[in-house]
Amino acid sequence: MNDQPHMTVRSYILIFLVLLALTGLTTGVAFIDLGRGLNNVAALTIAIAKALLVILYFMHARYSDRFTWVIAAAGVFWLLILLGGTMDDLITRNLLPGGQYFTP
Amino acid sequence: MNSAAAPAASDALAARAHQFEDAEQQHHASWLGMWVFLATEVMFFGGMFTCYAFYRAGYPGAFAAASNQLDVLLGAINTAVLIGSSLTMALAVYSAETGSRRATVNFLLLTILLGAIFLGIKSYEYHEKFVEHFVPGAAFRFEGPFARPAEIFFSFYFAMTGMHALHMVIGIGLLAVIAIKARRGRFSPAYYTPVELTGLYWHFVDLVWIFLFPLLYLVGRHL
Amino acid sequence: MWQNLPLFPEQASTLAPRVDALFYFLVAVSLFFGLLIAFLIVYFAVKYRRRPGRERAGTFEENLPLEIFWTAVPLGISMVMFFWGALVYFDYSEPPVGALNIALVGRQWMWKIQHQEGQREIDELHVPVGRPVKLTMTSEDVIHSFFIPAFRIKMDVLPGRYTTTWFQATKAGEYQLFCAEYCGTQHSGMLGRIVVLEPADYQRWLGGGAGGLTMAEAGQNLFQRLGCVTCHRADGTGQGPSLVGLFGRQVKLQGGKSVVADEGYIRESIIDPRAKIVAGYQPVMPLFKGLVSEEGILQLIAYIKSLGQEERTVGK
Amino acid sequence: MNGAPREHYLNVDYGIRSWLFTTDHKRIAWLYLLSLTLFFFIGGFFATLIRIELLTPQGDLVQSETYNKFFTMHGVTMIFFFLIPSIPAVLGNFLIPMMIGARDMAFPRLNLASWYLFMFGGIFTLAAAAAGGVDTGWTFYTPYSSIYSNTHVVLTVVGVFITGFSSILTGLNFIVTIHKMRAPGLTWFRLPLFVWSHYATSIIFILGTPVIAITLLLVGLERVFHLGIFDPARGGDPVLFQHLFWFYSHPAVYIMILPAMGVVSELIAAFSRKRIFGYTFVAFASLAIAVIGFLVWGHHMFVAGESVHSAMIFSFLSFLVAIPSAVKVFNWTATLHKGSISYDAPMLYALGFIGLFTIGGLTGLFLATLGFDIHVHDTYFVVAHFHYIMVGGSVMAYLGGIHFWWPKMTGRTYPEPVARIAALIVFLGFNLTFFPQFVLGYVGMPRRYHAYPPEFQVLNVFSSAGASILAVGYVLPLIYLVWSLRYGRVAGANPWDARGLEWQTPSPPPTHNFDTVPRVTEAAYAYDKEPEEVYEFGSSPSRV
Repeated sequence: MNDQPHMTVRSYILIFLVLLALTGLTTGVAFIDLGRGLNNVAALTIAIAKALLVILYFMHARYSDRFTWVIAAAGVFWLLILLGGTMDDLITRNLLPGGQYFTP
Repeated sequence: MNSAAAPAASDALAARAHQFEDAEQQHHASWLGMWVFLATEVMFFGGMFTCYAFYRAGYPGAFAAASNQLDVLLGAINTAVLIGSSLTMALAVYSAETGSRRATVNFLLLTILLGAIFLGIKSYEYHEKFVEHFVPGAAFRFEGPFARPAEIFFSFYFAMTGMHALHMVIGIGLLAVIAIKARRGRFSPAYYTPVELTGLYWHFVDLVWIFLFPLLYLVGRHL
Repeated sequence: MWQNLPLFPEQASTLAPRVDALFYFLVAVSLFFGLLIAFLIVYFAVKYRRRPGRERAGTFEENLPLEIFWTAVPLGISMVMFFWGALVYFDYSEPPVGALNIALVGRQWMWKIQHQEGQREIDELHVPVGRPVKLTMTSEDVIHSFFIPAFRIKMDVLPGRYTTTWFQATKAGEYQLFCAEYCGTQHSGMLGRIVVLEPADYQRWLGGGAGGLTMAEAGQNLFQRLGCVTCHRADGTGQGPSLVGLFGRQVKLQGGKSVVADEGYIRESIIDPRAKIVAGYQPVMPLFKGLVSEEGILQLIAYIKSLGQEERTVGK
Repeated sequence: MNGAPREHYLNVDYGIRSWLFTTDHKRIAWLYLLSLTLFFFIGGFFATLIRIELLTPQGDLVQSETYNKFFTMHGVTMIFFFLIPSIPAVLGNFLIPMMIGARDMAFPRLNLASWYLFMFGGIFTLAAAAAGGVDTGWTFYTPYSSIYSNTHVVLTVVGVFITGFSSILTGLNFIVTIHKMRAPGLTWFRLPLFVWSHYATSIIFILGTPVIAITLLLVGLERVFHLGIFDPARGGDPVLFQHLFWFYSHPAVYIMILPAMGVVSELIAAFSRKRIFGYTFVAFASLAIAVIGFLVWGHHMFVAGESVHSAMIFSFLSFLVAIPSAVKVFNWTATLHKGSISYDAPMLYALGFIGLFTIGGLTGLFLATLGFDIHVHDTYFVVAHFHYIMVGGSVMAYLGGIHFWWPKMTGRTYPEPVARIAALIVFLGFNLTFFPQFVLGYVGMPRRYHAYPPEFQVLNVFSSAGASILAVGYVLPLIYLVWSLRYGRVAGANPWDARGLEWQTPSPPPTHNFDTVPRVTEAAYAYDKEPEEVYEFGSSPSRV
């Protein structure tokens, strides 16, 4: 697939530095109160950004065929199915069909 | 499909399995096989991440209190070490791709070293938890209001980082085997699939840690 | 011969006829499609059997309208099934307000039942006919499941949590109670009897009880004995919040969230008080896990309910 | 053929080493066939004990502890050690490379490793059974399995954990093989439906199995290290375990049925001598079942304390997953129209499959209906439903497939008359065993009961009577198939004159399957053409 290397040493090191910066960022941001739940969102977004960098550039997904993307996406999507179904049950645990909470 | 010359050259080098038409097909098959395997690993760790998310939503206060007991600095350093090992791994694959044998071996050894450092820091953290009675089970002590849910946090802390560390140990074993083979010149620009697949595996283990670090260490630090 | 070959369970609750109607509809649809497929297979198998002059098959390979037809029709029918099933499920899952509230504790291989008036029963439940009965259930060990075939109701009894189910008996008599979730060695021995009495007989049965304390009174004694009264003073001057009118009210917690004070909240606050701390109070309440039994907690809840329950209509 | 017997994959090498260290997908299929048959009869043995126990209301055969171990071992052995690997590991392994014109699987050594993992897990589970058994039910519900049961839960859980990886490796092998190693000209829509259904099954192998691996591992850890992950007394939630367990275990029932559907598609086409009606719809129905199958697990927990909101969502999605199965049944039936049908034993199994699978599928709709599931959840109605799918569906198709491809695997034909009788016995015995259980369930007999109220006895006696007929029906094939190995008529390359690529090479096939690389020019099931028009065996010899 990748007949001649797409990535040069320089670009690897660049990605490495960006990843380090993002690690520092996520650690720093964690100590600042961003209000209602935004901390979790920030931590997750940065983690996803780092993950994408590693997948695309270090794992050469960017230069491989579409079916590799399908496999990677399937793994993530199925995890979301598991997460979604389980958390949906937890969140709506004492919700009546009409949307009010159980009160006997 | 690359030129006809390449497969002939690689035929000689690679122990091309008889069931494949040519080396290109075998390489791509191994590449797909590895990615499918990594999808199973995503679901394997995914089970634990689901449990973690479930209990964190159930006990937000307890998970924040328990997470604050972890040492963020060590966590951050470990993340940096692991990202560094990802870099050296990628450079190892790059050197194998460009045919510089010595660079491949050196980067592989560097990756093993960084992995070992990570495990060293991790075992020091585990020792710390042992000393502070945070190991779940009979000896678990946790002052403050959240003793019960905190034990669940630490159960998953050990389960997830333990499983991750186990995958690191397997990774280091793989790297050692590949490094020996590389030193014996078994790889060439036309056939370096084992190095590439080990790289994929190693980057996946780094990926898991990229999510573990914020989920375990950075919970409720801002409170 | 036929009296011990039951083909239909007894209909003894308001839910039973509705579930049976749904069942007959499902059976009718299944019979139709099952027989259709069986008939077609046999018919084609005979008509197109391989015989001299029919060694080769004709062509019949593709027909988009037919495919769409037999995707849409099953989809339509299953949506009817889903919708009808959901309607029955809504009534099953929402106990009517003002139902007779009975506390049930399941433990490995017996059912312990407490009536509000104080009667306690093991593996038996006396209820009046014609009145809705709500069961608040929990387990002391593993998961059990409260199943009365004649009433068509079943609900798992989970440890560490309350689950509720309800029924309204329509026929006096005795009905079998099963445990339907595998719970160990004597799972098949964890049986019980539901005795449905005419209202007059029920009152006589209630009166005939040992004249013990009602659950609320028993709860009050526990409230004193465990020392709750020292902190939870009625006028709110104690270290703990006043519990008057607590039941069913929104409670603001530390950290801004607010929760409805239902039975589950009160049980959790007794077992592990620091899990949810009311805003403006210190987490000083000791853990009562292990100090008070499941029945005791249900009695405390009955007592707290009796402390002037704000009338909360359930959004009807 | 000069005097020396033609060399093929069975006589190319002899001795235990040639079997235990083979990487030939056909020999690995045989290894699986023998071990699966062993596990099938172990599971069947426990089933017989259960049926004998239930003859009397008070259960006179054994104590309740022993009965609980019987149904647990019946469940664990049959599901994890027979049904899940049955068709993929035996027929899939043997046929998929041949059907797509390849010499072997993409990763032959992984294929052998898959069998070793399967046996290694099996040894653990049999050791647990020998040491005293496990009594948690095949579902291992916590907190009973993690705290209250004092039987060999950890040993069994480790066994199932290890065998899970055998499924993962098989799935991985299938996906890569089907993608990368199809013969020239064999596009996706020319593939036999057998390959499509195994591709869909592999998606479930890959994305479902790891979740049960981690779940059972957590239960094992909780038991060994006394953690409180699923223990409500220490903050855990048993319903979370059920979510994780059923996330795999519902798609697992599609792992059991999809390969069976693939086999039936092949049998219906072969014995009607006609293309499957609506080929693309049947192919995509397999994929739809595999994908939507992952969204419906909550219908196992309608009364388990699941929220009303998610119960409704799972009920709705459960009806959607039933549609592709219905489409398949309609398409099979339509295939018979204008066919040229013969009633050989495999066809009897296939037609039996369609009938019984239809009943199984329709009763699945009963259980997906919220209002009715409350009444029949955890009763014998559920037992009857899943036996109609697993035994009426998957085992019937497995037997049909074994009979259909037996000549290709062994070079011998089985005795047709006794095979047809055996198929009828299986069909009759099966219905007598499990149809009464629908009534038992509706009348309210709960599952996993060692003793039951006397009014249920008559139906249970019918069921036990049926079970004995079914047992006879299953023993017969074992006898005459083994008999046919030595005395069966020698089968040519294509005894059924079928159009599958696997029939265009001698039987038993040579180790490398095809002497020259085949080129495919027609879609599957081209019964209106001669094999020569469909497959061109080119000049370039397939490299050995």
